[in-house]
Amino acid sequence: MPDLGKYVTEVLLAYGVSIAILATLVAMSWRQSRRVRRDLEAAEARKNG
Amino acid sequence: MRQPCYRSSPVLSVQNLAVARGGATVLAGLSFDVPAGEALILRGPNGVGKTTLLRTLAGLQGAVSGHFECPADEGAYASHADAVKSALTVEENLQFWADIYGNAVPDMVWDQFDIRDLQTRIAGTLSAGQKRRLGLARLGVIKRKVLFLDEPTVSLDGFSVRLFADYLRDQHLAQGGIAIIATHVDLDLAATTLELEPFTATDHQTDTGDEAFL
Amino acid sequence: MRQPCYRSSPVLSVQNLAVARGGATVLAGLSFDVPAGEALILRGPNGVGKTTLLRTLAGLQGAVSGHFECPADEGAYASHADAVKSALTVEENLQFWADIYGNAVPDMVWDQFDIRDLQTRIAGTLSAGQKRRLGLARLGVIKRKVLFLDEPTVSLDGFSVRLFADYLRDQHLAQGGIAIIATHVDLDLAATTLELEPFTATDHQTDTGDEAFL
Amino acid sequence: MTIMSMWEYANPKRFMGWTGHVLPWAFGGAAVCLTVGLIWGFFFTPDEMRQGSTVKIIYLHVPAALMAINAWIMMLVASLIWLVRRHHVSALAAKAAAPVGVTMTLIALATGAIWGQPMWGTYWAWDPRLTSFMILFLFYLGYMALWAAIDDPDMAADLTSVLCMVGSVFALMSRYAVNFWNQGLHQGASLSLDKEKNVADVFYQPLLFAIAGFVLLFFALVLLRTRTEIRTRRLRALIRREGQ
Amino acid sequence: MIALLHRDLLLATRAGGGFGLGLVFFLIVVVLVPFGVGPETAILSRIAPGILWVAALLAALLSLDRIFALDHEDGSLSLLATAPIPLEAVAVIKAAAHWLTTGVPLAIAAPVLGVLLHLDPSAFGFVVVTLLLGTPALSVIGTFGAALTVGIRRGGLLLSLIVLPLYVPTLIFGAEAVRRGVDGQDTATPLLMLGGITAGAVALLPFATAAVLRMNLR
Amino acid sequence: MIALLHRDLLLATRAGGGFGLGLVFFLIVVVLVPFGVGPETAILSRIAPGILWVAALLAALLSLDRIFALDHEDGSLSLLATAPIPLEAVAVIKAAAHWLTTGVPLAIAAPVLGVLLHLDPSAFGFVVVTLLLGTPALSVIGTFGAALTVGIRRGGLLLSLIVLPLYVPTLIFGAEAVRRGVDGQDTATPLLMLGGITAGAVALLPFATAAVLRMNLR
Ligand code: HEM
Ligand SMILES: Nc1ncnc2c1ncn2[C@@H]1O[C@H](COP(=O)(O)OP(=O)(O)OP(=O)(O)O)[C@@H](O)[C@H]1O
Ligand SMILES: Nc1ncnc2c1ncn2[C@@H]1O[C@H](COP(=O)(O)OP(=O)(O)OP(=O)(O)O)[C@@H](O)[C@H]1O
Ligand SMILES: [Mg+2]
Ligand SMILES: [Mg+2]
Repeated sequence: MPDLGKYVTEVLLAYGVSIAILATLVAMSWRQSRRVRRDLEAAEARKNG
Repeated sequence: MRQPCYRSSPVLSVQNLAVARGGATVLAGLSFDVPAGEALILRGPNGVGKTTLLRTLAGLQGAVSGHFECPADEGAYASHADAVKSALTVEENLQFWADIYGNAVPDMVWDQFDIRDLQTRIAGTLSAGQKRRLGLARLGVIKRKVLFLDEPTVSLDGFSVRLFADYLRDQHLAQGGIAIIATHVDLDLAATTLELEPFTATDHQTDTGDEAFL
Repeated sequence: MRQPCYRSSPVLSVQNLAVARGGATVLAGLSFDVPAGEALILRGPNGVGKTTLLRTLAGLQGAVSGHFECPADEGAYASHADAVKSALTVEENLQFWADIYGNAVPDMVWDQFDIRDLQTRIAGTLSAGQKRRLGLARLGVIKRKVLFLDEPTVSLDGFSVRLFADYLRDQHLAQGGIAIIATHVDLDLAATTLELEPFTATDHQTDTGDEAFL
Repeated sequence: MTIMSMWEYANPKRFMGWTGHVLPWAFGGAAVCLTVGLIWGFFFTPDEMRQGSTVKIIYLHVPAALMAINAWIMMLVASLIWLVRRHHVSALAAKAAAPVGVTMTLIALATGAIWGQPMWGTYWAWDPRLTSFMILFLFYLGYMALWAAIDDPDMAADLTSVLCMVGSVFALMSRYAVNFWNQGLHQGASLSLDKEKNVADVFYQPLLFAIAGFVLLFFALVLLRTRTEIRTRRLRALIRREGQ
Repeated sequence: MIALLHRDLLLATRAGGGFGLGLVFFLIVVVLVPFGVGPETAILSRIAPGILWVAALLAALLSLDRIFALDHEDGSLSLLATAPIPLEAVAVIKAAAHWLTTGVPLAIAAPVLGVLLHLDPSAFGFVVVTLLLGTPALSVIGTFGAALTVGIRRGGLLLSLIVLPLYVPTLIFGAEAVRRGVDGQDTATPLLMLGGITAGAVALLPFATAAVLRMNLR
Repeated sequence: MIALLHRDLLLATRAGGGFGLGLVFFLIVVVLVPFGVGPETAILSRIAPGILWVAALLAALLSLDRIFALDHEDGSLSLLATAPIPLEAVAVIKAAAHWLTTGVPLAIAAPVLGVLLHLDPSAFGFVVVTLLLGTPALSVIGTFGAALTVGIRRGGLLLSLIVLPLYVPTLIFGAEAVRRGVDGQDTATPLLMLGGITAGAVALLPFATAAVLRMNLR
């Protein structure tokens, strides 16, 4: 851990907030992708089978 | 001058009723009885006052004079508008009315009103006639004994009209219900017809709120 | 894929047309000609695609495939909605459409559509059928040769229906006009009837915007 | 040999094909670059003399700000392609990029605000650059709300495309207006070619990695989300067929 | 009754239902004010509590016409009036749905937007508390106004005109409480008044609303 | 074409047509701000130009959804689209009608309301001039937004969200010109910019509006 001096909160907060927002976006995109993919596969199976 | 609806056996009885629209009396001197299990068809040219009469009987507006009795808490009104929420699905629309009236959605409505295929469709994407069928299906859900129907078959195709007539005859009336129906088409119901034109209000009956100023 | 309307003698000619609603093709393989002075009645159950077809022909939406020819600048569409402004009087409503089309309001419309008595009434106070008559009277004002009518007689009483049929037969068609009419009731016109149900789009015709994804 | 036009790749099926292969690499590259850039920046760069350790925020703030603008530009190009050539994939790519762009805007705003407290003594100032970002944020919100409000996907694509184009013009005008309205506190562009004014190399190199990471992450997310949109459309079409 | 609340919340959160848009309007007003007034921190922070309250009030106002108008247009309202639930309950539920979809989000968002206006940090708590205390009154009063204008097509602006004067006391006490809080003065009186207005409005206005609805449906 | 303008003005001035309500909304916002901000003359007069412009903008905004929505609902819009006048002309006429019923009254009323906010007397002229110069842009931009959202039921708030960012340059230059005028600074640049925005918007946006209308009617 580097010495962040008197700005510990600010720097950590900035990193924390940004990474949290990015992670949320990635997670949401991924979950949505998986859900749609599953639904689509089910629909294809119904169509073909 | 809201007329009270007394609790009694489902019989609708109207005595010397006069109804007004936009400050002018349109119909006067109406008297009729509709016993349980019977329907009454209201006929008359456009603008004679059918909608006005139905709204009065349904308790949505007051009568000018005369009075009527109908079973308390048993009336249901179906107007030109369908009361269908475009953003909800067909099923959610019916479920809402079922909840409001404390019923469940009976399974038979899906076939009775030919909307089983549409069950999960967003109501906003229905065609005119399909939306109308959904609007009518509400009647099958809320199970009221006295129906006031204002041109219920507008936009319906022949098959759907027959389907609806069947519902009225075999389900609603057969179970002792009452229906007052304003319509211009032939519904193929064994029902009395009331021609409204003779009851058009004459000049000296034509004033309501304004009578103080005359 | 808006289809052009070529200028020619008033004849409507449709070749192998397919039309879509909400991203799904509802009717396909339609071909018909309507010569000047004739009417075509569209029939079919609710949801078959009558409204969709009329909107396509009136140029309000694009066709999926096929094409049609109709006299340029001669089409007029009358939908479920009446395009009546509640805040204007009956006369002002008609005058507006006359101005837009650069005509005068012909005196005969007042009788032809039985609205002479209503001339100075605020349109918002009309009954359902009276409003409909006003909506139809617009057709007599704008004098277009090709009419696309979507259930024009909804809410009209028997007398008004006959009056409107008379207008179509004796005025519009007699002067070489064309009318395509979607309706569930019998209009008593000498007209060809086109049953739309056989043209319902089958599976492999069913995609429009989505075809890229199949 | 036939020369394949670039539009061939925009065919949904083809698009699903090649993106399927590219996607893992894009995500992998993004992860590598972000890890290198952020760890290098966070752990192995010195403090700046005036800003102290807050300078480390630059590795998040600047890439996010860059991508926020670039995402909008990408949406503009994709909208134009849709309007001119009607390639469904480009419309869906524009739709897919908006949430990513708005997230980037949000990160730039959040890190900037957090940075502003120690540097300027306030979380927010109506500085031109900050203000234009706020306006950009509003444009993103309006754009996404319009997509969400329209049912017919092709019509939604048409309308949002026009909004994107008109909005871009007004965003530029707002930028100019805001400059006129208030001259600000914010740093000038430090990535300019003028070496003198640039940030020192120690900060510069990890920053480049972080920027590359954000670019790749943006690319990967847009691909992923576009794939989801394409699948949604196909699912819609299939369900409609079943209904018949 | 729960069904009605459930449906209204469902409709609000469906596409095009308008949930969150009140919030966005709030954001936009707060952003526009500096463009108009100029960017000076001192002035902005001085007027921040007032602007936040006025903006919240306008945001609440603009979503009022959805309360009854949609139900009126598609005929649901006539049917609800003849359904076996009292119109008073309908009025309460409608106001509750409006508060949940507008008032609560506004109160939560206010501190964030306060940052944009350089709101004094000590005021954040007061803004949230006064908004939470005051917005129920805004919803109930607004529901009454919506019921008054329900028969009028596109009555939105008329509705604003009728409702805004009714909002004045709530606004005065709400903004005053925040300003006193910032200045370290006594806030008990304005907070009490604010609570009193809300309590009174919630207890009494639904009866007026129901009465007005009955008249309008006649 | 004159017929359309005539009808729209007629509809606006008929009962329930909404003429004058924009004005009243303007009045109300201006009255509310002192309740929120507090009664100190110095602050009020300092923020008066900005508040007047923001209020005018909100008042213009709120009447936007009437521009096309009513015609869409009753089917007139489809008929206008198939009538023998170009949709571009419809767009221009609609914007003109909106300006005549909203922008002009606002510009005329602004000085009167300025008194309530202790607006500097030297600023009155500037307020009127900038509003007259800027409100046509607000109407034209708003018409575009209204065309975008015409198919969306109760799209009013969405419309605000879309239109407000587009209003930013107009607002900035308008309010800035007034403020500079009061301070005795050079007002030529902001006035020129304001005129430029209006001219550009009036010349180009109707085409976008017509295109969007066509898409929406499809
Ligand atoms: C909410 C507040 C802020 C926003 C929206 C914001 C936005 C931006 C934007 C748009 C850029 C442009 C990137 C580019 O053009 O290259 C940027 C760069 C930058 N910002 Fe901020 N900023 C904010 C606050 C701050 C603060 C408080 C600081 C530090 C005191 C800061 C320092 C920088 C630096 C050093 C750059 C890099 C300049 C460059 O390389 O171009 N920013 N910011
Ligand atoms: N927005 C939409 N999304 C999906 N499907 C739709 C949409 N609008 C209409 N449909 C469907 O398209 C079909 C054709 O509708 P259309 O309105 O043309 O029928 P119609 O023949 O006019 O029926 P009606 O006699 O009931 O008026 C119907 O099955 C309808 O359910
Ligand atoms: N607001 C009003 N002001 C004045 N007169 C009105 C108003 N509303 C309706 N009317 C008139 O009252 C009469 C009765 O209208 P009502 O709607 O009851 O007729 P209806 O029998 O239902 O006709 P339709 O068959 O056309 O639906 C009509 O002549 C109508 O013109
Ligand atoms: Mg009627
Ligand atoms: Mg139809």
